[in-house]
Amino acid sequence: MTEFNPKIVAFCCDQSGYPAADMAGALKRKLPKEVEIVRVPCAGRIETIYLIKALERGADGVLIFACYEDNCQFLRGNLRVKGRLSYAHRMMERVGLEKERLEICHLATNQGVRLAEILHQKVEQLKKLGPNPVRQKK
Amino acid sequence: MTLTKDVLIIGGGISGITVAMELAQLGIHSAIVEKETSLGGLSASFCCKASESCNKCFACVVDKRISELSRYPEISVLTQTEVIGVKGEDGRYSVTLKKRKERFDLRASAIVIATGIDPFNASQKVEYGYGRYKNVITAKELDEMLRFKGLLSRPSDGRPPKTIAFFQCVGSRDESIGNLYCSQVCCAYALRLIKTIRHQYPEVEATFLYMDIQPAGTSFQEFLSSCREDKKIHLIRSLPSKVYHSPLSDKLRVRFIDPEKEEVVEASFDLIVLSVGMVLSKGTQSLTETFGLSLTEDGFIAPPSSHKGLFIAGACSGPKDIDRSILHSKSTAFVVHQFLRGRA
Amino acid sequence: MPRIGILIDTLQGSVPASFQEKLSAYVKEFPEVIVCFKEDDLNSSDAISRINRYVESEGFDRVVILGGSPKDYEISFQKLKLSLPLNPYLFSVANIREQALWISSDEEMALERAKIIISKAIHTVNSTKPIPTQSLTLNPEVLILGGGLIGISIALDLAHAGIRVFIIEKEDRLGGKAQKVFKWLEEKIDEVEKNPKITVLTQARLKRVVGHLGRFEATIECPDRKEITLAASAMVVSTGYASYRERKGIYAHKRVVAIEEMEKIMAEASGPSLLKEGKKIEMVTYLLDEVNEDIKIDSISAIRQSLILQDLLGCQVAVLCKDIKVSSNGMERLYRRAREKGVLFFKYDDPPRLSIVDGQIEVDLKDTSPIQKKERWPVSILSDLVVIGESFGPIPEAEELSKVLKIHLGPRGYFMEDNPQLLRVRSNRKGIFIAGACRFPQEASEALIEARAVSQEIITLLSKGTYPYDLAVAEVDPKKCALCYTCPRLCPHSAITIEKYGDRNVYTTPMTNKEMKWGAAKVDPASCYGCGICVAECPAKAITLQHLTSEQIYAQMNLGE
Amino acid sequence: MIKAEQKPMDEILRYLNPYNKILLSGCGACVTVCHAGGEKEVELLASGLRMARQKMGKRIEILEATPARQCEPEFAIELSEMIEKVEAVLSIACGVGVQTLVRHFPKTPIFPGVNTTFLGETLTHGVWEERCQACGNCVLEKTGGICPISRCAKQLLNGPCGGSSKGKCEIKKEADCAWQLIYDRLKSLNQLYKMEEFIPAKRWGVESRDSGLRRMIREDLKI
Repeated sequence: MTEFNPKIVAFCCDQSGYPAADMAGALKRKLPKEVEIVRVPCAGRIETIYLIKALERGADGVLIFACYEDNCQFLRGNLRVKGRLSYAHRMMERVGLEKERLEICHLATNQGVRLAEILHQKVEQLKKLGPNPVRQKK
Repeated sequence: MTLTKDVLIIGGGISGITVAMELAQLGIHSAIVEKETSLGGLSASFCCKASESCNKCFACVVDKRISELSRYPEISVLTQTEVIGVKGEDGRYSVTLKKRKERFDLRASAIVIATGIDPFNASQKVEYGYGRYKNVITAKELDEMLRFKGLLSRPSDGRPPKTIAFFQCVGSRDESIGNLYCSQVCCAYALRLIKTIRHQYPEVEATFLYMDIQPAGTSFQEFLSSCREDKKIHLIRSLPSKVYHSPLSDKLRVRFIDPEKEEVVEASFDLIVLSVGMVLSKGTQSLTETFGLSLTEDGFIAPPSSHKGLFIAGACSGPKDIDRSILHSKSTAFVVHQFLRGRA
Repeated sequence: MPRIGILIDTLQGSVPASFQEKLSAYVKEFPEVIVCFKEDDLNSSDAISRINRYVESEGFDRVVILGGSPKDYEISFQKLKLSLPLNPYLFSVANIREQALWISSDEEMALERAKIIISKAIHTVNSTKPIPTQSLTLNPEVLILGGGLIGISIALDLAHAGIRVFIIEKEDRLGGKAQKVFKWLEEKIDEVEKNPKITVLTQARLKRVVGHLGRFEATIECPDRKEITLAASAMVVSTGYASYRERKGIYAHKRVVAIEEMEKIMAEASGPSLLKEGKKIEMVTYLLDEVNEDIKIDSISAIRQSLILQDLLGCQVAVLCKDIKVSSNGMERLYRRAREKGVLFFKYDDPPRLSIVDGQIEVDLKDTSPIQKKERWPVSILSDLVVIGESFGPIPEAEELSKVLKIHLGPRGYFMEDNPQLLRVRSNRKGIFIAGACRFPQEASEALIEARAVSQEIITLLSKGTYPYDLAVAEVDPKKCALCYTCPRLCPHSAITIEKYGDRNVYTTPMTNKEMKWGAAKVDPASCYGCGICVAECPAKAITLQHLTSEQIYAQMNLGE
Repeated sequence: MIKAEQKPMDEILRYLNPYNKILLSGCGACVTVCHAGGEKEVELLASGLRMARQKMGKRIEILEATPARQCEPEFAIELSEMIEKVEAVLSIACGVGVQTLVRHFPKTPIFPGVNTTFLGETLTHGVWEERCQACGNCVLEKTGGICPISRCAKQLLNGPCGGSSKGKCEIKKEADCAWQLIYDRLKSLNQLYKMEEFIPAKRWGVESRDSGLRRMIREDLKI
C-alpha cells in the first residue's frame, strides 16, 4: 500500500499567511508534499462554501491562515471567517467529519517558521485520522 | 561622484523608512543611508508578540513597510554607507559618504537624522552578571531568538527554560549609571514577550521584577489584567539586587525584597532576561557633533532650534516604541515637506 | 483564444537552469501559450520596457511570469501601472521559487509543485478580465470635528499647506480643555481666527454625513438651528475626551479637590503659602490611579504641581499611586527633583481609606514599596487637602458621532479599535482620520505629534488633487441584490450603502423613463479596499470581486470538480 | 419579514433517505434575507447533504435552484423542468413556498428544509425577534405600537400578568415583559390614558385561524 499523503488546502491571507509561506520558502523550510496554497486578499474573502466544497472535493484537511485578532488589515476579516468556520464545523459534525480537518491558525507576516510547523503537525494529525471519508473514489 | 537628492535620511530603521515613504508620496526624492547591510534597524529583529490575539507590538508593521519600500522609485537606498562629514548650511548641504572604501558626496536640501537608539550595554550593570553568566541575556537577544530560531532555549545548554525572570529598568531610571530617564517602552515590551512565551510554551513560568509599570496605549489595561490573571506570570514590584550562579545546579539565584513577605528572599531561575533601556549610540553622538546638534539632558538629540533644514525623526529624539516612532516620523516628514515648499 | 506569453525570471541564478528548462518544456503543453522567454530581474524597474517589447513583437495579450514571490512583482508593477503595455490584471506570477523549489525536499517534488502552480497561474490570467483604473478629483477641503488643541493644530498645519479648513466646535469658543492648561493656546486660537483659509463654526453640531472619500457632504446644525451643508474631501475627528468624576461620600468633602481644580487654586495663590478659607494649607495628598490607571496625564500633572507646592507654596506633599508614570520625556528627572524637594511617594494596591478627623482628611494606606518589615511603618496622612485624579472617558456624543460618521468605536468607547494596521491615526473609512484624546487620552506633547502625523496623512492624500483607484473592488449585481442589508452592516470600511442605482448596472426597457432607478446595495469603488468580506457574506451571491472570483478560487484549490 | 432556520441535517437526511436524485430549491426573498434559504445556503446545504450521503455510501445527486420567490405560482412553475428530472424536492423556502410547490407538482414529494420560525425583525446582524403573529386584527394602535400578541407570553390584552418582574417576563426570564414596554412607551408618548382603554377579548374564532383556514379575497383585484 502506498503511503497516505494527506492533501491540505491552505487558504492564506495575503496580509499574513501568504508572506509567511514565502518566508518559509526563503528560510528553506520544507513543506509537506500535498499542500495547495490558495491566496486570498483577506481571510474574510473565504466563504463557508469554499471550506465545505474543499472537503467535498476530497481535501483531507483545510487550513485557514489568518491574521491575529485585532491585527486584520481590514479590521474584521479574521473575525468573520471565524464565524463561518463555526458554521462549517457544525455542518461537518452532522455529516460525520472530524472537526480537526478544518482549522484556523493565526499568524503574522513574519512567522514563516510557525506556518511550516503547523502544516507538518497537521499532516501528522491527518495521517492518524486517515483519508477524508467523503472523497469519491475515482 | 556626486548625487543630488531633495532629502538625505540618515538611518534606515522604521523611522527613516517612514520618512522616506511619506516624502516619496509627495514626490520628494530621498536617499536613505544605512550603515548595516540591510534596512530595518533594531525593529526589524523583533518577533511577533501575539498570544491568542494581537498584543500590538507593531513588529508586523515594520515588516510590511520594508516590503513596500520597493514600490517607491523616489527612494534610493545606500546600505553599508556612513556619513563622514558635512559642508554647507541652511538648506544647501553637501554630505560626504563612505560606502566601504568608496567616498562620494551627496547634495541635499534637507537632512533627516533617524538613527534610532542602541540597547543599553547590560554588562555595565555588573551585579546582574550579563556577560559572565551565559543564561543572563537581554530582551533583544530573546526577541531575536524567537524570531529567527522560532524556539526558546537556554544559551548554556540549548534546553528550554522552565522559569524565566525579567528584570526591568536595566539602564533606565538609574542614577548610578547616569541614565535618569524612563525608556518608556520596556514594560510593555517585556510583558508582551512574556505573554507570547506563555502562549507558545504553556509550561514556562515567568517572573517580572519591576519598579513601576508604565502604561502603553488604548488596550494596555486589558492586556495588563490578562497578565495579572495568569497564574504563571508573577508581577513583583521589586528590583533585584544581585544574581549568583548556583554552584549545585545550573540555575541562577536572584536576590530581591519580596514585598509580600517584606524581607529579602532568593529565588532560582533557568533564564534571566534583562529589559535593557535605550541609549543614543556612539555613532549617533559623533553624528550630532558633525552636524552641530546638541543633546538633551537625557542624552538624546535635542530638536534643532532653527529650521535650517536639519530634522530628527524617531527614537533618537527620545525613547519611542514602533508606533510612536512611525507617528513621529510622519510628523517630521510633514515639517520637511513644509520646509522644502517654503524654499521652492 | 488568449495568447499567453511566458516569461521565466532567472532570479539571479537562485533557480537552476535545468529546472527552468523543464518548466519551459511544460508550459508549451498549454495551447494558449505562444511564447516562452528567459529574462533577468523581472521585478526591476526596466523590466516593464522589456516586457513591453515582447508584447509588441510577439503579440501576446496575457503574461505569466515564472519567478519568485508575486508580491515583489505586484508591487513594482503597481507603481508603474500606467506604463504597462497590458492591463495589470492580465499578468500573473507563478511563484516557482518560494512556493515550489525552496519548500520541496527534492527536485522531482519541486517540479510537480511548480507545474501545479504554473497551471493555476495560467488559469488565472485566462479567466481574468482587464480591470480599468479610474480617478477621483479631490478638492483641498477638510472638515475638522472638534476645535481643541489637536483640531487647532491640524487646522493651522493644513491651512499653511494651502488647504481650506472648516472647524466644527460644539462649545462657543475654540480651545477645549487645553485652554486651561496652555497659555500659548490663546495665540494659536487668534491665529486660527485670522487665517482666511480656516472657517470656524462654534456651537455647531454634525448632524449628517453622506458620501465617501473625496466628496463627503456634512450637514451641520448651527446655533440658530439653521442647517448648512459643507463639502469636504477628508475629515478629521479630534473631539477630545470627557473628564468627570462622580463625587459621593467623602469625595464630596470640600477638602477633596480634583487635579483640574487644584490648577485653579494654585493659579490664584498669591504669596508664599496656599490658603483655603483663610487657613494655611500645609499637607496636600494626591490620590491617583483610583480610576484610569493606564492614563499618564494625572501622574504627570501631580508631579508638576507637587514641585510647586513643595518648593514655592510651603506645603508638604504626598503622592499616593499604584505606579508612578514617568514614561514621557523628562518625567523621571522631574520625579527625582520632587523627591529631592521632599515630596513623599507611596504606592498602594488596596485603595487607601479616607476619613474625616477634626475637619481634616486622614488617608490611610498599606504601602507596597519593596522594603523590609523592620523598616515598614503604617502610613497615615492627615491632610488639609486631598487632590484626586480625573476620570477620563470618551465624550458622551461618541456613540452618536460614530454612527453619523460610520466609523467604529473601540471596546472602551473611544474611536476605533486598537489595531496596529490603522497606524493609530486612520479610521476604518478612507478619508477620515482620528487624532488626539478621542482615540485615547494622552499627554499633549504626544498628541501633538499624532496631530501632525494626521496633517501629513491628509497632505499626502490631497496633494495630487486626484485619487486614482482601480476597479478591482467588490461589485454588486443590483438585480440579484435582496436588499438584506448584510453588506452595509459588515463592510469594515463603510464603503457600501443602499442606494438607487442609476445609469450603471440598470437595464431599461425602451419605453420607460431613463431615470428609472431601483434600490440595491452599492459599493463606492474609491473607498473599497477589495477585501472581499461582503462577497463572502452576501446570501444572494450578488457581489463579486472582479479579480478573484469564486471560480478562480476553486481553480486554486486544484481539487477538480 | 418571515424568518426561518435550517432544519437539523439528520432530519433532512432521514426523509431524503429513499431518494437518489433531488432538487434543492431556495427562495430569493425572505429566507435569503435571514440567511436561511438563499442561493448561498442552497449551495452549502447541497454540498453538506452530498457529503453526508457519500459517507453513508449512498450517493445523491442534487440539482440546485433559487427562484426569486417560491410563493408565487409563476416562479414555482419555472422549476417544472428540473422537477421532472428528480425524485423529490427539498425546499428551503418558508412553509408557504413549500406548499406552492406542493400545489403545482402533485406527483413529486416536496420536503421542507427549514423551520419557518416567525414574522420578525432584525435586531442586529444575526439576531432576530418575533414581532407579529398575523392575528388578523391589529391592536398596535392601543398598545403604543408594541404587540402583546407576539411579545407577551400569555398574549394578554389588558396589562401585565402577576409574573412581570423588574421589566422581565416570568415565562422567559431574558425577555422583556411586553406590557412593561407598552407602559414605558405610552408614558414617554404621554398617552398613558390608552392603558385605561379596555381592549375586548380577541375574536380568535372569527379573525384568526381558530375558525379554520383563512382566505382573503379582493374582488377588485380578481382576474
